[in-house]
Amino acid sequence: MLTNYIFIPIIAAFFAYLLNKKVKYTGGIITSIISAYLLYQLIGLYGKWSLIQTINFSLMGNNLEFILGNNPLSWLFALMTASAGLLIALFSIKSQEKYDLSSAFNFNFLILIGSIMGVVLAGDFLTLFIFWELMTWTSFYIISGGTKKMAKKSAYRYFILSAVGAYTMLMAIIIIYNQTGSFAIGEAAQYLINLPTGKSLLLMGMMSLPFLTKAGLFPVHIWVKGAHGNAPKEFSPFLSGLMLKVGVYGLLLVFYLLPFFKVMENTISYRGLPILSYIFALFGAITTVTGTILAIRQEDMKKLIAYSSISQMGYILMGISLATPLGITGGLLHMMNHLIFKSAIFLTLAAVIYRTGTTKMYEMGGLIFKMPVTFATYLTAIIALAGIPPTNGFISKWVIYQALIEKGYLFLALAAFFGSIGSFMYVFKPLSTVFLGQLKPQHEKIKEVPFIMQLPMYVLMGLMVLFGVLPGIQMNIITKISSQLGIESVNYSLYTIEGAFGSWNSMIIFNVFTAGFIISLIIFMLAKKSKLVGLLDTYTSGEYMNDAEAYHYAYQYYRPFDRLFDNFAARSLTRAYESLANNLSKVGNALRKGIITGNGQTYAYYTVLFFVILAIAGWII
Amino acid sequence: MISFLEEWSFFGGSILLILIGLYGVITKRNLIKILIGLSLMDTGVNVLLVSLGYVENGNAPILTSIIKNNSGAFVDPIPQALVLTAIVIGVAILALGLAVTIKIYEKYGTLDISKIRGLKW
Amino acid sequence: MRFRNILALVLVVILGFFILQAFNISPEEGQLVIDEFGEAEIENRTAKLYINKSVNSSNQKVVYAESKNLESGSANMVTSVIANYRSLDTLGEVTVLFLAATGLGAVLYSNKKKERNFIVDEGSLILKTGIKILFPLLILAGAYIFIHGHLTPGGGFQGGAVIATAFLLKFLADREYELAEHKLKIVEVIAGISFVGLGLYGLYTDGSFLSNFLETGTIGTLFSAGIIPLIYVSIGLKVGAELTSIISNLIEA
Amino acid sequence: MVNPVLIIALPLLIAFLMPLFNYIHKKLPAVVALLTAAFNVWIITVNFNEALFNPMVIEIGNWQAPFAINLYIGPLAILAVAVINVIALVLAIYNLEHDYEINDKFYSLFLMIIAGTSGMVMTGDLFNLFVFIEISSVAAYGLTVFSRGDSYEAAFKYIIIGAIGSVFLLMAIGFTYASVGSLNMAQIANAAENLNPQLMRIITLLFMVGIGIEAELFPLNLWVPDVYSEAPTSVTSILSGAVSAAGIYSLGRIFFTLFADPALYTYLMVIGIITLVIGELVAYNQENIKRMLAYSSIAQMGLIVTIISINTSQAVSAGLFQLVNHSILKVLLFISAGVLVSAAGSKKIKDLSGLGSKKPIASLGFAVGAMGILGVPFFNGFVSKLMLINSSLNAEKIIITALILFATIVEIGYYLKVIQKIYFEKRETKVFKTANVFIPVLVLTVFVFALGIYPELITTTLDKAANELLNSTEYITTVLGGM
Repeated sequence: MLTNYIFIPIIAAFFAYLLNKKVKYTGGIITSIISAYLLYQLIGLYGKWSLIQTINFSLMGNNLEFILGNNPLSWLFALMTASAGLLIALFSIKSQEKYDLSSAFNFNFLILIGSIMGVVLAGDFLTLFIFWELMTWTSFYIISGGTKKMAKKSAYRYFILSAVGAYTMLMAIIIIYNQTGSFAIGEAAQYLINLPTGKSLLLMGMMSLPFLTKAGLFPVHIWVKGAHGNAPKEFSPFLSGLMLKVGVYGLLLVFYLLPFFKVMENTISYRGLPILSYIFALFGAITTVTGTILAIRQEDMKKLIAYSSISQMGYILMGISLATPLGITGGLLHMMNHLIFKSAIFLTLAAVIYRTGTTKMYEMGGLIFKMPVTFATYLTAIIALAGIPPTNGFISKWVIYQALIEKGYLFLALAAFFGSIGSFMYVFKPLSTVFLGQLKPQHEKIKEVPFIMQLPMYVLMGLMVLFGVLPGIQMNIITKISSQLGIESVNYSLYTIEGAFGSWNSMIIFNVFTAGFIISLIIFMLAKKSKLVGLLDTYTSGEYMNDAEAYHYAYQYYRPFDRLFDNFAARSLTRAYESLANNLSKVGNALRKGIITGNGQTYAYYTVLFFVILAIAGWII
Repeated sequence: MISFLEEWSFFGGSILLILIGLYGVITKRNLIKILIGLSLMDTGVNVLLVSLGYVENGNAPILTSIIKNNSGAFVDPIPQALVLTAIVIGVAILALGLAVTIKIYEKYGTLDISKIRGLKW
Repeated sequence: MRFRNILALVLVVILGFFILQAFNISPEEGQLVIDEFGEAEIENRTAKLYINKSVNSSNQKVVYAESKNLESGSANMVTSVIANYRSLDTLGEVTVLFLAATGLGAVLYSNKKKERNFIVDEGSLILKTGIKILFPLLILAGAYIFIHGHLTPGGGFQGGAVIATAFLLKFLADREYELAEHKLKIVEVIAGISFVGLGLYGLYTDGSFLSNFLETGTIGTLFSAGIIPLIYVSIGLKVGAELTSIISNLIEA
Repeated sequence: MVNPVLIIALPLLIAFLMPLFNYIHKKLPAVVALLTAAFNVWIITVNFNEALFNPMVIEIGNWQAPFAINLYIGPLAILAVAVINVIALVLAIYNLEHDYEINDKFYSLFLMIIAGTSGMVMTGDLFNLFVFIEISSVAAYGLTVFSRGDSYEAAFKYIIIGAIGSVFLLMAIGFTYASVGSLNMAQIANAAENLNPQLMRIITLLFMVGIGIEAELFPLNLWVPDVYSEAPTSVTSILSGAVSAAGIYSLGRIFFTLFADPALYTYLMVIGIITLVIGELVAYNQENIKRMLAYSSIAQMGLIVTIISINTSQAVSAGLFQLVNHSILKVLLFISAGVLVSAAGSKKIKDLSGLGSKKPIASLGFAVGAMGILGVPFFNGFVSKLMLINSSLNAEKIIITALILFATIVEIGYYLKVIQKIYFEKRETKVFKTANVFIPVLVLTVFVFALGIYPELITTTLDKAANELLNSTEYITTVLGGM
């Protein structure tokens, strides 16, 4: 029963809420149990690709059906959801002990899990839309619950953008429904392929808007920073690791299952690919560059990683919009890997916040010895993020480069390289400022987080290395997906992937790196230890210093680099969107003050005016 | 000219009465004058209704010892009944309006409607 | 503000011009328009049935003091429309009046008893003396008007208004005059429920709300027309009481 | 079968008796009002199926149908009257917790407004419609002032506009009677095609002013924010839930059944769109929560009028569904907002911060209402929104679809601000004691989810009602019988 995957969490949500109100920790425990159960069930579902469940209902005078279906793509996303949910639920049991909205968090989180299941298992657009909305709402509530001041505003922005996208999609869905009498994805694809190219592209463009928004892609990426940075610390990993990927799911749906690429084949081509495909890839590249530049500027570690998410999503979009075997493989691989390492990064940050209570990097330092597990996880994760072997991040990036170069998109490849180099810079910043350097006096008494919070980190660390060495595990499901999407698959074995210009053997690399690691460890052990100096012991020539933090080396870490892009950053898209909203509000105010004067007589005047205008209109018409 | 007056003094006159009332309502500042305007409009519409049911040389629709049976011409009794209802409703609204005016005067100390704008926007 | 007034004038004139068009239409064949003044075609209106008292029967002729057991036995046709054919309207109308009185009470309600704050100008001697004689006569006249509502011009509303006038004069003559509020209430309640009660009794006996469940008798006699006089009595009392309470409330405000 | 005329007669009887009940015990009027409303709901449930499949013509005073006053209770009327009375019942429960100083007067007016609105939707006679409109608006004038303060001003504005409207209405009725010779709606509908088009235009415009005031069309609706923000909560709720619904009903009756002139629908559509846009934009900037809800009501009315004026059966049933939902949700919103306002001691949105944990039921009620209006899946607003979009797209009115969605986004804008304020901010100032609203909120929430999860509950009724509006033939033959 596929409905179970949706409704068990949703029903459990109510119990979690009520129980958590009475007994501490129970909400998190229930969430963990439910996610574990879902995970267990999903593993059993592997291979049952023809499973379909329908629910009949009648609406608007038609007999319709809700369709839920299991296919490799859906299964992968469902699995990712359940596992991410499990890890975060485990983490949140303890980390939320002082959070006063924890009941609401668990309530919303369970519904969110259920609704994502609904989105990915949906076989028709109505089901998809229903759960899409539910997903947006619950995540909105969770983000609003962030403890930071800007949390509400960010959530608000997130929701408005999502809603614009969702309603555009709804309009397209219903236009199709009006013609076909069905919401089913298959029938929609049938219908769209027979439409004139322009119309069908317009419809599909409308459909892809919410997915672009959710995936945080340029030019609708502006919600990402705020939402990720201000969401409750436990939720940021999920938001970045998983929710962005739901957007990717939708894009895959539009690109491959709806005949977006098939329709595009008839349009102008550029370098052997349809121009639209190139444009999407270009959007991906722009997203990557933008995200990278903005990430480097950030002083807040969560916002920094949020921008990093944007830039990584750019990679994924570049991959999947190429529609080549390598491209799709790279995109999907990177997507899975991004889930792993980005969740890991956010979890470690959450652990740091849990202990220190701040997200500003210049207020921290030297936590390496206080929180070693956290540090290790963070280190592995940023290695993966920067795409250094032998972690999983390298492989997926490698495949994407291969795909780009294979097609000869040098500009895009350049953007990808820029993103990669940039990511070295920005991930190093939290590393050096939070974990390295010297301990702040106020953090002397900090301890490592409790074991239940370490557990997810261990798991993620393990996965990063595992998939870095044995990408074949991931390739199993990816080949199934690409055949489902109608794309040829790449040759692979357990630890090799065949690229366009030769193959990748991770086993050799892993051995080399392990050897190198051991050697450098020995050198490090033997070398002389450095001497520690007080961090805020800055020479001020007798001047009184009222902002010691500004002299911390973490403050404006990459200032010279930032200066290059100052103009770029100032011309922010956020401001453009906000001025739109402000103008709307101004019109409203003008109407309010101009028409609704508060004078009862004026209202009587309007009554006469109303009649006269109608009468004159009647004469004219 | 006379026939014109005869024909139009009721329809035209009643509409004119309504218009005068309406003009008063939308231009006079004083709450009481506005209510007077409303009452003029009511009167106008009542006259209009009655004149819509008028039959030339018709009798009042009452059988008496003089007009013994119903075969003669009567004016239409329905508009008259409607007008009776309308009058009472007009009175009711007027009374309520006056009562509210008293309270508004207590609160604002003025009857100028353009100054009574505690609620706006 | 002058511009505003001129604009108002223009608007009102356009409005009037537009409405007056309604009387000035030259219709095509078979189209319905408003009858010209003084030529209302009663034959084509529902009113014809009311005049002939032939809604339920095929009655054609009604003769004063002769016709018996008509469907609506009121000699005053307007009364038969008000209190019989369209009695639901009338119930509604009484309700509106009741609402106005209640609403007025609510508007002017205040916890503390207020001093009468206008300068008391005592009524003149003529008024004071006159009202002593006139008051019972006015009450009597009012009662006469509503009791004979089905025979002569007038009826419950008019009678009620006359009664209220009597009280108004009383108020004018004697500024200290106060009504026994609860007595007024009792009259109000009894009159109100008797109207609805008559209707409900009709529903109970004939299966139709406000149905005329009494014999209608000979047209033109006092005891005729079934429940019409009863309804008119209750309306008369109700209207009298409501208007009086409105007056008293407004005076006390 | 219980005669549905009792729905009108009984509240009137009880209303007349209120002084007596108040004399017996101070709390008795509230209880009696509750019982009356419950009795009305019972009558409706008994008659529901009958009215749905065999429209009833109730003759008043035993007079043969088309010639005197009759009530017509078909699918549309029973739907509207059910909505009105269920809301009245919920509000009667809500009122149990409240003391209005002069209880007998309050409950008299309250019952009268029920009777008036029920009468508006049931009557089959044009002048009778006018009388019932006046009953409900005069009762509303009176009820508005129960919260004192600024409410007198609001009431005065309402009275001016309402009185002008009633004059226009009377003129229209007079012209109709003078040309058709009857006040019976079926006869008028029957004769409408013979009516001179120019005269019909004048009559319909006069009606549009008269009815537009009840149906909250722009610019006849500017009394709405004042009255809604100043009147006591239960009054505001009944105004927005029942009176405006009855207004839309009468609008439909007059412009669809009686004078079905296609040119009118363009007018209505334009007016509806203007109402919608202005309502939403002005609501977006409100600082006063009750005014915000009032403007939102206006916008919803505009939306409903726009959709209905598309004039296809899908669109009309979507519009009616939206109307039902709006009634339920706005009552829920106003009740909850009322509690929040009295808990915060201020109507300003910014003073409501952090009430989510202090007043959980009211806050939940507000959130449910807002999410319903915004059309979250599994809430009733979702289904109606889907139907609205579907019907407007089906009629190839893509601009309307775009407007609906734009309006929803603006709505999201202002409702979310309040939800965030309530739930995600800390409260530093005092919380006042408030009444318990558990049962009303529970009942309305059940309705919200019942209609959202299982819309089949109401779709047959809606389709039949839409059919009744669009096909006046059935209405005419039912009333006129074999004539």
